[in-house]
Amino acid sequence: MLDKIYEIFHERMIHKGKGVGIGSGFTSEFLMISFFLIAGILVLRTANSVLFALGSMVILAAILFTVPTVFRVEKENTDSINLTCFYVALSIAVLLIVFFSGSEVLI
Amino acid sequence: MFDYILLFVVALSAVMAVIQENLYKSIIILGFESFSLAAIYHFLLATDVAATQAILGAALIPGLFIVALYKTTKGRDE
Amino acid sequence: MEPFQVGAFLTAGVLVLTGLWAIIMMDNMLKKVIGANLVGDGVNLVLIGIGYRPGGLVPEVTHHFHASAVPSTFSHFLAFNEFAELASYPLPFALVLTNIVIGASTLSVMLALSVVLYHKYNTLSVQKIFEGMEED
Amino acid sequence: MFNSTLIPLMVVFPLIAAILVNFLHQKDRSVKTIAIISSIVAVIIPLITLYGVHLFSGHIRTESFPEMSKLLIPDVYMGIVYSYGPLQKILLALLTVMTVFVIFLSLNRKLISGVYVAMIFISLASVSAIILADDFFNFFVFTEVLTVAQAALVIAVKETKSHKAAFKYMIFGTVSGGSILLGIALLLGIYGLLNMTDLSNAIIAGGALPPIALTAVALITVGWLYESGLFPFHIVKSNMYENATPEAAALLQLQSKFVLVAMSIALLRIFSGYTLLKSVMLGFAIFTVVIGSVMALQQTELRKLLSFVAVGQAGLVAMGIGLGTSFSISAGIFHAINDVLSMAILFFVAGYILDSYKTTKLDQLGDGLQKAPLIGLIMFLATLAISGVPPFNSYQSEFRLIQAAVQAGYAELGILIILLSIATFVAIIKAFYMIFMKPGTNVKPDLAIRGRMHKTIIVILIVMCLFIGLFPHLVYDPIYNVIVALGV
Repeated sequence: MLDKIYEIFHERMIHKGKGVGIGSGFTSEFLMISFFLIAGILVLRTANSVLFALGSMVILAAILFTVPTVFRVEKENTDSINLTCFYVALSIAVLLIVFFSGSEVLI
Repeated sequence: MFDYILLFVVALSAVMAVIQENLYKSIIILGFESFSLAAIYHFLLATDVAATQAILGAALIPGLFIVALYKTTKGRDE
Repeated sequence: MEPFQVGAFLTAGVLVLTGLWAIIMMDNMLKKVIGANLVGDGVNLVLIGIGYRPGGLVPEVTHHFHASAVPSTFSHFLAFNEFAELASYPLPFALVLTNIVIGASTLSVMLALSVVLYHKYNTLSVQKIFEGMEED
Repeated sequence: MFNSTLIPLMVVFPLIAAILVNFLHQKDRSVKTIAIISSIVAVIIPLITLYGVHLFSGHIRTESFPEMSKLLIPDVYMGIVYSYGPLQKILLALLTVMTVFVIFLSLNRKLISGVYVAMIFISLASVSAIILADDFFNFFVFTEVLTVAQAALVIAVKETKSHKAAFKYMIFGTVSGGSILLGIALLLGIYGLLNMTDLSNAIIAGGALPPIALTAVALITVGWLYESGLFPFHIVKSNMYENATPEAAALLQLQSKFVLVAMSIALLRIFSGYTLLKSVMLGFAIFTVVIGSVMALQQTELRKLLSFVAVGQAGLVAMGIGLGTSFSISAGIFHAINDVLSMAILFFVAGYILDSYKTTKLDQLGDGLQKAPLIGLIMFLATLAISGVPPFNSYQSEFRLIQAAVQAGYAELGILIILLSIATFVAIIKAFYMIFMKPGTNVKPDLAIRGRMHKTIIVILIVMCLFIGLFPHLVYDPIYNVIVALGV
């Protein structure tokens, strides 16, 4: 099992050195998965609406079926200015929507 | 009536300055937009702001743009 | 609210949205800088429109009233409270004066940076400059 | 409430020093002397200033008339107000001391360009004004000045990557500055006020926020995200840290963390009682800290790794502030103060390695522990300090953060904070291993490139970390009293 995971990480992170880099890759993967679990638990616990609960469950399942998520995160966080523009526009829209809807449901 | 026309001119010239292909033309349109914006400031009872905007927006900033454009594209269209 | 004020706010909205469109969507660096300038212009127009009072006086002290003015002797001068009733709100004008100068300085720095980047890459396209391979 | 005249000197004096060193551009000796003298004076000023408020041009509170305040709160400030209290004193003392260290190191590295030192002084003045200002527009003006000064500090490294990073930073800086000013304009249109205290009074008197005020909150929150380098802008900030010289990077992360603290306190004061804002802050902070730690674990280049660690720690500070109780807010500010010190040590070590080895790529470095044992020891201690190991200072603040998260009802966030400190430790200890303990490479470092001053400064910093870790109440209690008195 561990050897298979090691092989997966090794052929993904071939340009990042051998042992230590792959160990840190394991750590970041563990951190991502635990973060998603904690976020799901938080939303399930604090959101008192069925919609949020179902949405978070679906998103959580979709994420847990697509491990390793680290490389996806790394690909989304490059130095590209267009990606940053996209995320800036997205977050401005999210902020306006959240503050206008004024829902206290979010954590 | 004239002030409403100026508002429309400002909006139109802003859009034109962005969608214009030739950078020289877009910079000229930008200076025109700044100058009509200064006129709108005058209609909005802000005369000192209008003077500053007319100097900076219609003279200095297009000048900076022209210098930068000459230093980059040497007058060629992008 | 005065209809001309409403028109000014709508124009400011058009300016800000056009500037954001240029910053986010345009590929040319100078177009991005033009968009930044447009955003600043729109915000300034909003501020000036807030200070506007329909049919008011221009809030410049020396033209309209004198501190020790009795309207009988100086017929064209106003006392202060009378003037303050008629004049438009002058605080946003000071803010806009500051913001215009700040915007001009920021814009000049951005233009200098785009010139330097052009001399390195021989292009103004953000796609070619920022999305290429990182050279070391 | 007496009128303390020394308070504006904290902003005015660095500006005067900046103008002086900028005029004496080519004369290196005079630039050096003036830089050293005025930086030391800038350290002394916050220490001898008495607490109080400064009313510019002596405008006292007057009764409000309809132009000033649309809903009639009893009396308003007519002018710009600077307020100086214990929290401001702590932040300004740390800021000026770190600026002195960075100026000494820059002079030590023969970076005696008058413009460079002038930009350091201008950024010092801007951050001091942001910390002191009680007036929203003054706040905005100095955030814009700070943006330009930080971009200039990065441009001073004459490389293409730093030019690209500065261009990105300034483009998004125009977006965020426009959004902050638009929010200020909307608030001015609704309430007719710019002073933060009067604004909070007017908003409390006005009851629920109208939709235009909600738009203002959203726009100012966008500016808050940019100024403190949170989620959508974390890439921009980390590029700035990465492409500056490491000393300038230490200064930049300190400034952005302090601006984060000051702007968060301002937002919480103005929109006090609006809990959704705190929730949104908390959400963006959690995203930032997780993504920052994950990206830091993935890096193979020392400066990039430290940049992402700095971004993640800023997210941790924002998480403490977003939890919203007085305990968690003071713990977040305390963590900002602690984290700034240890991150500064790590960046200074990175500067030493960059100068001696001419690279910071981790796979090209090796067995530095024989070559520079003191630097290795101090980097190890700083790693322990930043990952929250007792007896160092971050242990105290992270312990208080976890306690505050549990008390606020989010025990999961406590678990997340523990995991994040572990991840930070793994990331930096990987770098430590690959620099100092890995079998060596053929790179021949010249270890005498830095004088004795560099080692002295990092030793002083690690001793400061240990001191705050051993006596946390000297720093923590004034912050907690201030936050409780603010009642946010």
